[in-house]
Amino acid sequence: MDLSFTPEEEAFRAEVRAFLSENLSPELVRKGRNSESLTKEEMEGWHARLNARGWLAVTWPTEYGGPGWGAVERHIFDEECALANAPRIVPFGLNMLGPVLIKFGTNKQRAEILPRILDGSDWWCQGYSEPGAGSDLASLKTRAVRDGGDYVINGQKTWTTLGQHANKIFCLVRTSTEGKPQEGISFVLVDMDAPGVELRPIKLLEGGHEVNEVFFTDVRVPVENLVGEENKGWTIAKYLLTHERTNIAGVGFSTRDLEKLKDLSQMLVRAGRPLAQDPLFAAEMAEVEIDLEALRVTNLRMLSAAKEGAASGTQSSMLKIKGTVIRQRVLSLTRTALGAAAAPFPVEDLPENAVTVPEDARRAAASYFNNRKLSIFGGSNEIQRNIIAKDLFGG
Amino acid sequence: MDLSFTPEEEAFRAEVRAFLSENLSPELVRKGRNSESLTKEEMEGWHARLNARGWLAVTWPTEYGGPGWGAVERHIFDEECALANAPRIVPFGLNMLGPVLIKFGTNKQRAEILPRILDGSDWWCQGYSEPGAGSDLASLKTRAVRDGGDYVINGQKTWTTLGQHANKIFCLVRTSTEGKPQEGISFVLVDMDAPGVELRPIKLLEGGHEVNEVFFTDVRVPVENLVGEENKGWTIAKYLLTHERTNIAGVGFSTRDLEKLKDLSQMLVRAGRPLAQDPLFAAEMAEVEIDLEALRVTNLRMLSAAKEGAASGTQSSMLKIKGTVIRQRVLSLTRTALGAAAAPFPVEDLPENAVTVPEDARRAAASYFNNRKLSIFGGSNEIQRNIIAKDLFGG
Amino acid sequence: MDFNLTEDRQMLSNTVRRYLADQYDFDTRYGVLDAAPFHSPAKWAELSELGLIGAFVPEQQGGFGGTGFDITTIFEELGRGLCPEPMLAALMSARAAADCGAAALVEELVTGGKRIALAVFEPDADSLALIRTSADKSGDHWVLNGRKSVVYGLPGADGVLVAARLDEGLGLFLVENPETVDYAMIDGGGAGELILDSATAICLSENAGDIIESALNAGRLALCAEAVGVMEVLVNMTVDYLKQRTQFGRPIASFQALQHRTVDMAIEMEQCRSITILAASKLGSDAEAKYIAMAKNLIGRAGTMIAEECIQLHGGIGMTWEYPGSHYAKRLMMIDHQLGDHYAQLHRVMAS
Amino acid sequence: MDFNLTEDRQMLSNTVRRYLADQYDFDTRYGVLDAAPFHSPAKWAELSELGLIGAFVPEQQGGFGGTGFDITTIFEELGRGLCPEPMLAALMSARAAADCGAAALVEELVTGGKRIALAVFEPDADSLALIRTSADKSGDHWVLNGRKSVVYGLPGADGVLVAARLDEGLGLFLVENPETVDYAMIDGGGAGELILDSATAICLSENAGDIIESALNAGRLALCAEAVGVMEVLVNMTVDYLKQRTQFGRPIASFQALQHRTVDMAIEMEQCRSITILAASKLGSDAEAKYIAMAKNLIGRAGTMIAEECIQLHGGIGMTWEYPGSHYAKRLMMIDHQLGDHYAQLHRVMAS
Repeated sequence: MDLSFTPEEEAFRAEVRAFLSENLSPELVRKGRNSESLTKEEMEGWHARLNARGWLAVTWPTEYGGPGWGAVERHIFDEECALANAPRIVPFGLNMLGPVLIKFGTNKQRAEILPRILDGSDWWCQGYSEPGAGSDLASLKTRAVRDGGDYVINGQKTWTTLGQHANKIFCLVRTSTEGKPQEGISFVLVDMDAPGVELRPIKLLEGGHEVNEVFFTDVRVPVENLVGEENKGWTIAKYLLTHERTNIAGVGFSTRDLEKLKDLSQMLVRAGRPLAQDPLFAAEMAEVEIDLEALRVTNLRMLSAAKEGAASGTQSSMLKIKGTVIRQRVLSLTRTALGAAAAPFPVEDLPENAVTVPEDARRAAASYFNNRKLSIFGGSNEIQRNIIAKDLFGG
Repeated sequence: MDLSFTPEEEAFRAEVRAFLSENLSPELVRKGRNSESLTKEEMEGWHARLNARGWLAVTWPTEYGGPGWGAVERHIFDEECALANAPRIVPFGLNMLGPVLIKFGTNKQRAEILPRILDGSDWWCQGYSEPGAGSDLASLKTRAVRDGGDYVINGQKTWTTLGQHANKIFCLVRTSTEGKPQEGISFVLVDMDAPGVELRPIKLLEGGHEVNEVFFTDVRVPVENLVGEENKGWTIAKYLLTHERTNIAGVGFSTRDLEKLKDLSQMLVRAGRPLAQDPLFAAEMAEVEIDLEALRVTNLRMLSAAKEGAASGTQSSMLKIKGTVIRQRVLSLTRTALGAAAAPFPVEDLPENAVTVPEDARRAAASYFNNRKLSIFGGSNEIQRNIIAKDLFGG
Repeated sequence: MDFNLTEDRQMLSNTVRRYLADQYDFDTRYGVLDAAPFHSPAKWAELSELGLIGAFVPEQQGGFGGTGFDITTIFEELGRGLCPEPMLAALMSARAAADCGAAALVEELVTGGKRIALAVFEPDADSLALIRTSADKSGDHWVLNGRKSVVYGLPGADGVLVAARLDEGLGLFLVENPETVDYAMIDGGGAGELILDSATAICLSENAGDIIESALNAGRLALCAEAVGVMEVLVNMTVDYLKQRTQFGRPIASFQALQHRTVDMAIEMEQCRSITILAASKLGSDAEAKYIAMAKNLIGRAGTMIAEECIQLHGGIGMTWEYPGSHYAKRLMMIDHQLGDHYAQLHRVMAS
Repeated sequence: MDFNLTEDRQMLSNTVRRYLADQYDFDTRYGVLDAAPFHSPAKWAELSELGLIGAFVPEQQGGFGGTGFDITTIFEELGRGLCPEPMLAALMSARAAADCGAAALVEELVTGGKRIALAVFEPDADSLALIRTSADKSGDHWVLNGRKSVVYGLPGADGVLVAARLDEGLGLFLVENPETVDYAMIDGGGAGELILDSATAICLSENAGDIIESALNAGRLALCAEAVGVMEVLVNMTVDYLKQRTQFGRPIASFQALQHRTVDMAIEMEQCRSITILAASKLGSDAEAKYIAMAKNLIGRAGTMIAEECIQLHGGIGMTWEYPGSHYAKRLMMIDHQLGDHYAQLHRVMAS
C-alpha cells in the first residue's frame, strides 16, 4: 500500500504545471474560472499549443504522435489541467475517432486523417444519438444505402456536441435491417459541408449552445469512408464505450469547483456572518469534501488496477456515477451559496453595477443547470447502474 | 378549507382522553413508553377494558358490536391512544377476521365467532405468508385437500405475529392447482390445538419474540371452517389488503416518539452541551418534524377524502411509505442520540447501575432494529411503490 | 375538517387557470423573457382585471380576500401556468401598503392603476435586522441612501416600497421613479438592483418591522403554493414522458427503478401540498412564521429533488430550452432562492 | 502508487481469515453472546498466538507492525468474520501502553499473557476535555475517583487503563482488578461500566492527552476497517439473496429498482474502502485526526445506508436472529456509535 506518486511522476507533474503556467493565457483562465464558453479560435489555439508540446493526443501510441503516457501520467495531466482552469480538450477527434482509426481503420485512413486531427485541419463531431435512440443505440434509424461507390445517407442525429464548429462528423448508420438490431450498423465518416447535411442548434435549458441536431438528406459519401467492416459498427461503438475512458471521475474538476465554493463561502455573508460559519452549510461542504477525498482514492485504485490490466466496465461506471453525483452536489451548493443573487440571468451585457457577487460566481446557477447533463449524457447514470448490476448479478 | 375538528369531534377527543387516563394502568404506560413487550394477560386486560366501553371492534358495524365511528373518530382514537402510550389493539381477530366474516362469512360463522373475538375467548392469528410466498401470496403452497367432511392441511406458514398467544388461526391455503395461481386459494379457519399444528418461535434480530412459524401436518378441519367460496380466497385476501386500513400512517406513534426524542435531546449531553444544541442534530430533528407535520395533514386530507368515498389504494400506500420512513427516521435519531450508551443489550436483569440513560431510552437501539419491520411487513414499501406506480402509469 | 376550496375560490382558481391556459402560452412566455420589463404589461393589466391583486388584500383594507387560502389558490395556478408576471411583488407590496393604512395607494394597486415592488434585502443583509439603507428626514420629505438587491418585479414598476433604517426600528417608504439596474432572472421574470442615492421618498410607516415581516411571510407562503403548482406539472410531465418514450423496445415507464423514483416524487408533492395548506391556515396567527418557515423548508428540499429527478428521468430532452419541463424545473429550483432558502427556513424553525 | 498488500500483510490477512472461517463460525459466536465475558478466552488466546496484538504495535515498541495498514488489514478480517473478541480494546490499550513506554506491560499484552481495556469516556464526557474522573497521589500510589461508561472489552479484562484528570492535563493509569458492571452489547461482544471508588492505580503517564487521543484515533481507524469488512459481506449477501429469492415467478434480482439500490450499496462500499486506505496512510502524521475523522464520518453515513438497505432488500428474513446478515447489519450500525459518531466526526472535520 503506497498512495504516493513516484519521484518521476512528481517531476512530470511539475513539468505539466510549468507548461500550463507558460501557455495558459489569463483570458483562458478567466473564462475557465467563470464557466464561460470558449470561442472556436480559443479552443483551436489551445489544441495547437498542446500539439506543439506533443501532449495533444494523449491516448494515441507514440508512432501516431501520442506522448506515450500511462494511466498515471494521464491522470496527473488531467488533474493539473482542471486545477489550472485549462480548457478541456475537444474529445471527438482526439479521444474517440483517433483510437477507432488506430484500431479499426485502414492504413490509408490513418495516414490521411490522424495528422489532420493533430494539426487542427479537421474538427470532428459525433453522430451517435438519434431522437429515438439515446441510451439504446441499437435502435438507431439513420439509413445508409449503397449506391454504386457511395452510401446515400438519410436520417437525423442529435446531441451533437460542438457540431457548430465541425467540418467532419463520424456517424453510426444503419446499413442493414436484417438480423439483430445491433448487427446492421456501420461506422462512416461524413463531410459536414456535403450537400444534404444540415445542422440546427439545440439551446440548452440555461440558455447555452453546445449541442446540435444534424439532418441528413440524400447525403452521398464514398464507400471508402466506411471504418471497419460494413454492418460491424456495433463492435466499434462498444469498443468506444468500454474503451478505458480518461478522466471519467472528474476529480480534478470537482476539486477545483469545491475550492471555489469554499472561497466563496468565506466571502458571502449570510445572517450577518460568513456563510462558511453556518454549521448546516459547512456540514454539507464537509460531507462532499469527504466524498471527494474518497473518490480521489477510488479513482487512483482503479487507475492502478487498470495499469495492471484489471480495469473493468463496472469500475468506470462507478467512477462516472459517483463523480457526477459529487460534482453536481458541489455545483448545487455553489448555486445555493449565492442565495437570491443566483437568480439574475448571466447575460454578457448586464451592467457592472447589477452584479453583487464575485465574477467567477456569476454563472453559478447557469453552470449548475448546464451540468445536470453530466449524469445524462455519455451513458446516463441509470445506464451505468444497469452495467454494474449486470456485473454484480451475473447478467 | 378548514383544518380544524368540529366541536363534536373535539368533545369526542376529550372523551377518549378521559377514558384513557382512567383505564390505562401506570404499568401499561411505562411499558409503552419504554417499548417493552406486554404479556398476554396485559393485552387481554386492555382489550377487555375497551370492550367494556364498546370501543374494541372499531371497524365493525354497530349491529355486531362496533362503536359506529367514522374515519375521523377512528383517527382521533388512534392518535390519542398512541400519545397516551396505550397498547396497540391486536388486529388479527378485530380488524382482519372480523370484517372478513361480516362481508364473506355465513350467519352461523358470524354468530359463533364474532362474540368470542369481542369477549376475548379466542385469540386469532394470521396464516398468510409462507417461506417462499411473502409479498407474492399467489404462489403459496400450503395444501388443503378435501377428504369427506374435512380439509386435510399440509404446509408451513411464517411471520405469524403473536401466534404464541393464539388458539385460532385463519389461513390462506391452496385448494386447487388449476387455473391461474390466484384461483385455487381458499380462506379457512383452524384451531391451533388441532393435532398436527406446531408453532415455532422466530427470534427477531434485536432478540424479541413476536413472530412464529406454524407447521401443518395432516391437520384436519371441518369443511364448514371454510370462509366464502372454495377457491375464492384470493377475493378475501384482496379485500383485506385494499380494505381501508386504519392508522396506516402511524402519525400518533411518530408524534409520541418525536416528543420523546426532543425531551431526550435536552437531557443528553454531547460535546459538553445538550444534544439539542448541536445544530446538525437539531436540524435533523427539525426536518423530520416538518415531514411529520406535512404527513399529519396528508393523513387528514386522505381521511377526509375517504369520508367522501374517494380514498384509494394509492393513498394508503403513500401513507404507509411516508409514515414508515418518518417513524424509522425518528427511531434512528433516537438510537443515535444515545451515542455509545445505545450499545448495551437491554436485558431485563441488567443491574440498575449499568444504565446511564433515561429508562425510556434504554431500548432505543432494540426498538430501532425491531421497527425496521415497519417498511417490510404488511406489504413492503417496494410493493407499495409498485401499487402507486400501477396507478400513476396506468397498469 | 374540509379540504375543499370554497365555491368562490374554486371559481377564482378556474378563472386564473383558464386565463393562463388560453392567454399565456409558452410562446407568450418566451416572448417576454429577454427584454425589460421581463413581463407583459398588457397581460398584467388583464390579470389585475380578473381581480387577482384584490384577492391578496382583506376586505376591511380595500380588497376582497387576503386569507392564506386566497393567496395559495392563486399562486398554485400561477405556478401551474409558469406565469412570469410580477405577482409576488404585487402581493407583498399590496399587503404592506394595506398594513400601513395607505388606503389610496392600495386602491390604485388593487385596480391595477399602479404596479409597485417591495425592496427589503441588500447585498449583505438577508434579514431585517441587518438592513443598512438609511432614511433621513429633510424638511417635509425623506431621503434614502443605500442599495437594495434582487428586488423582484422592479423592472417597469411605477414605484417601490423600501425598508430603511431609522434611528429606532425600520420604516417603510414609497420611492417613485426609482433608479434601478434591471435584469432578467434565469427562471423567468425580472428583478433589479435599487440604487438609493439620496432618493426622495414618502413615509408610509415609521415602525414597519412587523408589517414587512408579515408581507414577507405572505410572499413565502405564495412561493410555496406556486411551487406546488409547478410540482404537479412536473410530476405529470414525467409520468407522461416515461409512458411515451420507448427504449430497448418498451416504454421506459416499465422500468421499475424509474417507476419507484417517480412514485417518490409524487409522494413528496403530496407532502408539499399538505404543508402548504397547513401554513396557509396559520397565516395571520401567532404561529405564522414557524409554519411558513416549515413549509418553505420542505418545499426547498422536495423541490430540489423533484426538479432534479424530473430532468434526470427525461434524459436529454429535459436539458433543452425548447422543452417546457426544463423551465418548470428551473423555476422550482430557483423558488428556493427567494425570500430565504431551505437552510434559512430551517434555522428559523430551529429558533422557534 | 501501489494498492496491493505487502506479502507479509497478505499472509496475515489470510491467516486471520482462515482462522475465523474455520474456528469462529456463527454457532461459536452465538455461544458467547449471552454470558460474561461475552467472548471466548480460548479463542482470544489463539488469536494472540497468531500475532494479532503484536501487529498493532511498532517494532521499536515491542511489537512487529503498528502501521495504519497493519491495523486495517486485521480489522477488515475481523469485520468479515464478525468476530466479537475484544480486539478494539486490545489495540487501543496496547498502543497507549507502548506510547507510555510501559515495555513490560506491552510484552505481556503482545504475548497474550494479559488482556486489558482502555477507559476514557464518561456518561457526560465524550471528549478528553470533559473528563471528570480524578487522580490523586496518596503516598506512593494513586487513587482514582469517577465513572467510565461503555468501556469496550471490560468484562473479564485483567486490568484497565484509565484516563483521569490531574491538576494539569490528563494522566493514564493502570487499574488492576477493577470494579465493573458488565453487559453484553446488542451487536455482540461485551462492555461495561467502570466504577472508580478510590481505586488504587499505577501511573503510566502524567501527561497522556496526546497518547490517549492517538490510541483513540487508531481505534477509529480500526473500526473503519472492520466496517469495510462487514460491508463487503453484507453487499455479497444481498446480491446472493436477490439472485436466489424468487417472487412473482422470477428472481427478485431481476427487478431494476432493487438492482439499482444494490449498485448504490456497492459504490458506497468502494468509497468506504478508499477513505479507509487514505486514513490508514495518514496514521501517525499530523493530518491523522482529520483524515480519520473523515473516514469515520463516511463510514457512519454509508454504513447506515448499507445496513438498512441490506435488511430492507432481504425482507422478513433480514429481520431474524437466525440469519447472519442481521447480525452483520447490527454491527455495522453500532460501529457508528463507537468512539464518536458521524456527527461528532463531521464536527471534527469542520473544526480542522
